[in-house]
Amino acid sequence: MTSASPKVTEKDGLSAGAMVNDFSITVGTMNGSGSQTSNLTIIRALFKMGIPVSGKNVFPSNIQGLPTWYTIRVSKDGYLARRDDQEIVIAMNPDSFGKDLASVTPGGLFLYADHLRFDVNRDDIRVDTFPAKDLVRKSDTPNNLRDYVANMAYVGVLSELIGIDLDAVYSALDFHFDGKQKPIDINFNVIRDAAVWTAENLRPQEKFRVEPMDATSEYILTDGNTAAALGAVYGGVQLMTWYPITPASSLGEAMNIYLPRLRKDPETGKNTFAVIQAEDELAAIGMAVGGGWAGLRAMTSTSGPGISLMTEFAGLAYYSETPIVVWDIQRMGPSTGLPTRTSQGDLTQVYFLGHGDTQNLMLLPGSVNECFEFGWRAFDLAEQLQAPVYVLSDLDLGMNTWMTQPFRYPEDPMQRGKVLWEEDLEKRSERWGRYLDEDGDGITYRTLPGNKHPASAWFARGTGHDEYARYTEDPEDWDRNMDRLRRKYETARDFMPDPVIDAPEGVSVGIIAYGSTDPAIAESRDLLAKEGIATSYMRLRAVPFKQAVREFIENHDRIYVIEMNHSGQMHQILTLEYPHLSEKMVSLCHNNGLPLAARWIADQIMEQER
Amino acid sequence: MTSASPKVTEKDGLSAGAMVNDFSITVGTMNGSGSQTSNLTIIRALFKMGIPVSGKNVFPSNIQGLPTWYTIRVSKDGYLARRDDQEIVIAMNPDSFGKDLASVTPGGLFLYADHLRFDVNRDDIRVDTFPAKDLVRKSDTPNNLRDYVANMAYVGVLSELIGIDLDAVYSALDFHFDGKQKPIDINFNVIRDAAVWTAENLRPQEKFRVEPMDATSEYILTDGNTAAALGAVYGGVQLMTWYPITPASSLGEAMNIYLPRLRKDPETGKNTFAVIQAEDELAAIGMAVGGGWAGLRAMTSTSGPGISLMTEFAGLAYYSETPIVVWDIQRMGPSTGLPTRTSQGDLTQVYFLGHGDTQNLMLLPGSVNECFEFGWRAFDLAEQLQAPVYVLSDLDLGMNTWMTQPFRYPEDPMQRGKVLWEEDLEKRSERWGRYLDEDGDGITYRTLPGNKHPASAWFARGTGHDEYARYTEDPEDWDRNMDRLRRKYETARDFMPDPVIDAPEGVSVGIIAYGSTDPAIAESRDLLAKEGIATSYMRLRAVPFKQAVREFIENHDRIYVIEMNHSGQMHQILTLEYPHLSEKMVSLCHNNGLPLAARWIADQIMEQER
Amino acid sequence: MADSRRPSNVNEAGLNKNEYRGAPTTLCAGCGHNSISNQIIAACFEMNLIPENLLKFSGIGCSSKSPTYFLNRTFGFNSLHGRMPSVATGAVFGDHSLKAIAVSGDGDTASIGMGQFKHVIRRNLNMVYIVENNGVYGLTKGQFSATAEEGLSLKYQGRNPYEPIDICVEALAANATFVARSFAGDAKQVKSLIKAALSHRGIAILDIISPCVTFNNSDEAHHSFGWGRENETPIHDITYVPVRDEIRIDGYENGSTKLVEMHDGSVVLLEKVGEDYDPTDRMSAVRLLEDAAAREVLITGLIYIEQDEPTLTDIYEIPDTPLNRLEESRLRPAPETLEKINARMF
Amino acid sequence: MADSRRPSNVNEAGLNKNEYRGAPTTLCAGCGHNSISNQIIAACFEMNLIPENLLKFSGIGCSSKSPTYFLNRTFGFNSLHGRMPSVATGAVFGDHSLKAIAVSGDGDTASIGMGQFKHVIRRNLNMVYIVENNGVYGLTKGQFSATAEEGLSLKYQGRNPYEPIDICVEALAANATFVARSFAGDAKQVKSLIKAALSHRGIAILDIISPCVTFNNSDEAHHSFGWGRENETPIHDITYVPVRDEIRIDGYENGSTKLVEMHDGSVVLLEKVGEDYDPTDRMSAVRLLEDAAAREVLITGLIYIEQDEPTLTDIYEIPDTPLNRLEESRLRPAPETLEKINARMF
Ligand SMILES: Cc1ncc(C[n+]2csc(CCOP(=O)(O)OP(=O)(O)O)c2C)c(N)n1
Ligand SMILES: Cc1ncc(C[n+]2csc(CCOP(=O)(O)OP(=O)(O)O)c2C)c(N)n1
Ligand code: SF4
Ligand code: SF4
Ligand SMILES: [Mg+2]
Ligand SMILES: [Mg+2]
Repeated sequence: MTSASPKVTEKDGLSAGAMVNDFSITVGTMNGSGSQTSNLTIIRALFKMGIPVSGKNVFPSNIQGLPTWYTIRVSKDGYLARRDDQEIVIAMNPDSFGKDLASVTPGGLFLYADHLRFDVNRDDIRVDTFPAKDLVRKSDTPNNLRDYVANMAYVGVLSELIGIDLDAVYSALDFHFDGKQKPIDINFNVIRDAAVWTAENLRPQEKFRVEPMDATSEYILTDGNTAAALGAVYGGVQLMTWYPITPASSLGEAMNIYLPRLRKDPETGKNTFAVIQAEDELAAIGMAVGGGWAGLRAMTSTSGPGISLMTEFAGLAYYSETPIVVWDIQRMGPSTGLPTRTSQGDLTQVYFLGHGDTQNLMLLPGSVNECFEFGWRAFDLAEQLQAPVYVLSDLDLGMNTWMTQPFRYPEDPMQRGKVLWEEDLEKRSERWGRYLDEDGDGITYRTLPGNKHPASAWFARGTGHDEYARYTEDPEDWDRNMDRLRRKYETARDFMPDPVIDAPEGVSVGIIAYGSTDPAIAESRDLLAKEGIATSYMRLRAVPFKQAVREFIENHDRIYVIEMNHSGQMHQILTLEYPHLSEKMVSLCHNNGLPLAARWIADQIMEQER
Repeated sequence: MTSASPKVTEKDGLSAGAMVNDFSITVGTMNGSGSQTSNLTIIRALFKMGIPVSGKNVFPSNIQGLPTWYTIRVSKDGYLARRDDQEIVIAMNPDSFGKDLASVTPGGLFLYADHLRFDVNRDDIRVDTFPAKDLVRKSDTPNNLRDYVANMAYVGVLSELIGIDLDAVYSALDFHFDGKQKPIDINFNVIRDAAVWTAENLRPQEKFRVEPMDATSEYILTDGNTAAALGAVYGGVQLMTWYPITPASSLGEAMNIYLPRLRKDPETGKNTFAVIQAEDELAAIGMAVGGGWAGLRAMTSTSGPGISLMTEFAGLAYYSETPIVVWDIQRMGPSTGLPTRTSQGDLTQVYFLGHGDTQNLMLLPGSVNECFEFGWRAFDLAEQLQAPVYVLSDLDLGMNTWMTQPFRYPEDPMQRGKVLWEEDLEKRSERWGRYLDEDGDGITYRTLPGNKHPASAWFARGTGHDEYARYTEDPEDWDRNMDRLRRKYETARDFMPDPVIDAPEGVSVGIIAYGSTDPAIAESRDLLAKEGIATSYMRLRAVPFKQAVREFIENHDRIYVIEMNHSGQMHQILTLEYPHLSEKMVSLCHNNGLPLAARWIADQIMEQER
Repeated sequence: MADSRRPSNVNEAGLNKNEYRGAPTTLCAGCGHNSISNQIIAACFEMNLIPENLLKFSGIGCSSKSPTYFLNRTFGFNSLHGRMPSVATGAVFGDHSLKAIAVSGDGDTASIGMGQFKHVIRRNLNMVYIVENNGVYGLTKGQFSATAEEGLSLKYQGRNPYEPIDICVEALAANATFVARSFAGDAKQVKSLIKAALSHRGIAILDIISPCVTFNNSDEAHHSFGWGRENETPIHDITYVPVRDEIRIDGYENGSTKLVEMHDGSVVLLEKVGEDYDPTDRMSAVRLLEDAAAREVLITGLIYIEQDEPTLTDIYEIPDTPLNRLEESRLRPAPETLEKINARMF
Repeated sequence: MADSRRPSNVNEAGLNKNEYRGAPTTLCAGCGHNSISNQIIAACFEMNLIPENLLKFSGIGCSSKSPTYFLNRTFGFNSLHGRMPSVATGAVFGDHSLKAIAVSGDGDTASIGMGQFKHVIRRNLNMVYIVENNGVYGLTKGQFSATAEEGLSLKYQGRNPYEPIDICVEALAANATFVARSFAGDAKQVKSLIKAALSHRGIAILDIISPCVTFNNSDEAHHSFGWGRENETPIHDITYVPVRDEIRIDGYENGSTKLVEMHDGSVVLLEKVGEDYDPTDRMSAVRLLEDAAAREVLITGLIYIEQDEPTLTDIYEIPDTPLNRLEESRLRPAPETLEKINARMF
């Protein structure tokens, strides 16, 4: 089966001014109306056609009835970042019609369902309407499903107008409905009818076209929270304790889906894991601390408000040296803020989380694929360093659909750190002490509950303790223990993942960034290159830093630290680490809830480099 | 009545090697044994004699039966800081006898109760015993009180040996027991008998003597938590919500004592305040936030663990712009740490308290007297700036007994900030908006519940809001509001108290410190001066900083930032504010639970200045 | 006895119903919470309350959003998840002449909020505390809450293995002075109970089963409209009779009707439906709830009421003038007093 | 039937009593908590438990310090104030073959810890949860806790205006499967109840009145030794009969004695003292407590027991091998599985 209209098969798309595989489509709908299925179908179809594609869901913090937008970008060059321009806008929601109409880039295309009765006052764009409701009514869709299916109409219209292959659309539906024929047919029929109607009633257009490529075969399409959950599953997670919160909930829910499938005990068929929905975040991290102390690979996932509630336990985990993994899927704060908008605003808080003197370990995944990697690696680090490890993702990375490299199976075996069992204690001549720094690296040996050796037990506490975990208020004991913790933190640097550095010879301008902004940075560097500004780029993947970070800063004259928060939090942490280099570091912050756009970055840097 | 022994009246104390009004006395007892009364009696008697005196209580985190130490320093020069040397040590507790004996400075004096049967292996000190139990038994003390009164014996022995005026001792008891004759007599009799016994049985000594001075008449004797409570009382506190925690509990309890006495409504005789012991710290700050929002002068007091639990509400108060005052009486952390030891370890945490981008306002009282001042001033600042104000005191300042200047009545009337009542709204032509920046200073106008004007109501929230407090997810709205908060933070600089600066002409070495270390810094500067090292000194009283702070740093070549924490937290905050000046700033940290000693500071600085 | 000079759409407070409304709801169409909001609006309108004399509070959740959708002219605070009670407690001290209406959810109250729920009851804060109970976390898209029945299955969540927490049982255990249960599908009863609660001095706990039509509304689910309609079993018919209408009551005085006189003089009529029930007896309240749980029926009505306990602000003996209107002269003691204190500091 | 070859001071586990002790106590002389610690030691010794097969947990407080003073050879975690239940919950998954003993205080449990207390009960964690209840905050020097009786006056604190929270009532409301109350002054009963609790599968709540001799021990105070001795009213005499001693029981089989067979085969004998009492009936438990509160008597004994509820770890169907001993091959799925997943990611 090919697209309903013959025109499209002619390869005349590359006429002057035509934008092939290089534009953005935004759909304005009402949330809870099932439009998510339509949007995913479009993305998947494009992906299936081999065209690099990305999707950004900009949705409200409620469940049904408010305006929501989905922006799909096709980019033959493989750029995945959000763009401010949107060449094609589809309006399905009366409440946002005006906004949607205004948002079309001049020369663009505006499509809307004809039951929205508005007059259009722009002549710098092409405008078309289509009979969404009619098409559904004419189809054999059961009444109760019609409202949902209505959104399939624009999939058909769009496919016809820009040339999306209906085979690809079909397999997208096939995937979405897991091969269930009935829903596949219901939806596909509407799409096909809409495509036919479009071919017969709308003037074809050649300006915005998609054409098959072979640029996606090396990739998969998924989101960061699913990746994080799967990473944890392959990291041997044993205890996942969580409390629902946007945008972290889908991480816990992915565990509910994958753990039962993947982690039945090969020997007994029983569960080698437990997922507990706690009564709140204090209990969630409390359970994780209990599990980590008892030798389990324990984790919790949350977002800003939850991190705040976890503060006291964070201090206990740090000071009692209990391995746990905490995922913070960052959303816009302060306070409850914007629960459905992305941000990188929790860095300094997490870095200093806990009263008294604490310094925490942070991982900063920069892609969906890296969410998977850190999903398992975080456990190795937590157990090796006997400390809480915080993985700072964000809503964009965690909840949006990305094309990303396939998940790579963990290269090395699990690192369980310094644990002593019965036989280990048997072997020892000298007395073991829980906080005795035998190796001089600040990392001490621990025993786990269930160890039957009479000398294995110890009493964990958040109060002052000596090398044998005994309570002490002695000033020297306190000092010595704090110095060891500092030593351990220095040791940690070697364990943390390296930054990803691209520093061409002789380039004087450097960019430092981390996390979900990576695609925007990459694209902005190309924009800058076109303007004759060559840049180096270091993507940080962890705090504390390695020597390489310092060198990168030293080797450049000006470094732009780019992040999605209001205070320049990474810039602050870098300043604390390298005060003598601070003069070189310029903080560039953008934090309005929308993922960063390359254009903004390029403009900011150009402004200063010109 | 004069001291029982005539010898003491002869003024021959100033013989060679004699230390008059310039030494330290440490008493080692068992906690819960009533020794605190004895120690306070000694301090008060010395104070009564006009001799500058200070006391440091080093006590365990339990209620009864463990070793506890009390160090009294007399200093004719008025130095109030802790010293490491202790010329006189009195041992009452077998469990700490060895430690106590070892702690006497060579040439010093060691006294112990003769029921402690130990042999003494030091010949570089004078050693005497006294019959504590005997003296009590011989006195007419009721059996049930004997154990407590036993500690009065050393008061008598000490008084006789170093020349404490028994009249002064008597009035100390009179004060302590609030004029109640019976306890006064019971205790004084033992003291007098002990003095007489000493005069008759112990060799007098001339080396360590106290002699009347007139250096305390301008001072009072009290602790920082009492001062803070009284400051709040005179600041018009209306709602105090707290949860018990060492070392903050005595602040709440002082409120229970003073509010009923001072704050009955003149018109109705009813309470113009409410003190609520909450079920935990989350509830304590939650109630304060509710009260502050409703227009009350609301406060809470806690220590590290409580601050951690308050994190989420701190973010809400910051972002909803609700005035509250939070006292953090710092103790040693991380985690539960050392509940009865002092520290300055919560600075960076409080500065960044709350997820997302927050920057908090901090007051840093440097004396008991200043605890009183900030007790009321914090409310003015909170209401003027519509923000949470954190007052960071510590255990040393809050719980120890200090001589300090009398409390000064608030010079200016209460500053209630920008509040609109019915008549104010009546007057307005243009529409009022809760977050409308009419004055351009980032501070907006608020209305309070109970306002009957139909346009007065608004719905407070921790979610994104526009100028009219309506929920919004619009990127521009968010940005605009965050920019205003930043503007407000800049405005705040002018409101915060100035640093106290002593910068003599042409001095190149500067010291920056804050809080309870002030006496140690002052003394260390004299020590350094003797070594030919002139220093300037800036005592910070607040974050964010004023212009003057920057200038002080600019005007010196090397600045030592001295603090009682492990990470150099103020040094970190200064580095973030003035990265370009960071090279000048050296961090000096000491954090083992004991108040800072001048000697340590001087040595540290000399090491680097030589 | 309607006032003849008054336009028909205006109540005795001189306000029309719109002045009791809030912003348009952003909750799902058909959500139980919306019908409860409507009954709050109706109750306040019919009781002639002045919006400025009320206060609104909520935590976080779909339910906690609803105060945005009623009483626009009333001050309110949409606080933090599970922490509404503490914020309300502090705020009521600002002006204790105001009556507080709080809306929470089952997650907001029974999961993260259990501690504050218990302690605000213990303090007997003068507040109507409505739990819009749907057995799920609506706003986070349908996870189990602590009130979900054992065995309930939800998408992505699997099967709930735990026994549910019973809001009313918990309220009674904490000595609540007013405990009622209702069903969002029973508008009339909801409204009557809200009126009674508004007339109660002290904490009034209303556990209202309020179906989440999006995530937990299948007919077998104990918090669904279907199940509620099937299984609701009122323990009595409730009629709220405002202060001045006592005359009206006479008719009712008879064996089959219980009469509860409220502090403000209004009267709550409880007309017998099944066997006798006495809402002033704690033990029968407990028995009723135990039995209902065992038999899996949704009993509704005024379960327990105790009218003579002092409220929190009574206990603190504060002046009649709201604390937040006291001027400096009444808040800052005179200078002499401080001199005395200094003198006393040894 | 003591083993003849065994030295008399050694139990059937081959351990002497000292091997069940902890560090010397640092609590006040005479503190009720110390006597409870001693009974824990005695119970474990007499039950021949291996210390390494137990776990210790506590929050923060004088009571929560006490695990330092018993079972030195047992792993333990002195966690955070009010948060012990969550830490214990996570830890038990590490090795579910271990039996957990937790000690908390009334402040730790009924004030800051109310939420976690309720939810750990709801999950029926297999743990003995002892609340050392003294009506005050001991470690912070004598402030009111939420269990302090109304009207109690304490130095610097004034008079407590609130009704107390009843730990047992709260436990029942949350469907606890084992609820008992005792008095530190009644060593024999405390020990028997601890033994019964240790034999119970699931959460066992022991509310033990444990006087704070330093801050709340005046004879009129409801948590004092004096008041306890005056007012303790056992609902039955309790004898714990270990597994192999059934023969001994025969004598008891008669109308005046109730016999509760525990999961591990041991038997708890409840000898009638006053009127009949059936600890397996929830309503009589509630009635008992309501009545005791009204009459201000300290009823003690096994108030409620329900033995057939699955414990938390039962529900999760984990292998018999402790989770914390599973090696990588059982924790990390095979590479092929990941390829399948990648393939499924469209
Ligand atoms: C501290 C914190 N944790 C988690 C969340 C996420 N969250 C928002 S609403 C909600 C639960 C709401 O459930 P419920 O109280 O029953 O209200 P409903 O939506 O069902 O009416 C949660 C967990 C949050 N906002 N804050
Ligand atoms: C988060 C936190 N808040 C407050 C404290 C201070 N604190 C220590 S023990 C305690 C109360 C102890 O009371 P309870 O649980 O009854 O134990 P008890 O000492 O009476 O045995 C408090 C409030 C703390 N350690 N942590
Ligand atoms: S999700 Fe459920 S609770 Fe939330 S608004 Fe929709 S129906 Fe109501
Ligand atoms: S203070 Fe009270 S509770 Fe604490 S140890 Fe002493 S007697 Fe026990
Ligand atoms: Mg709910
Ligand atoms: Mg207690």
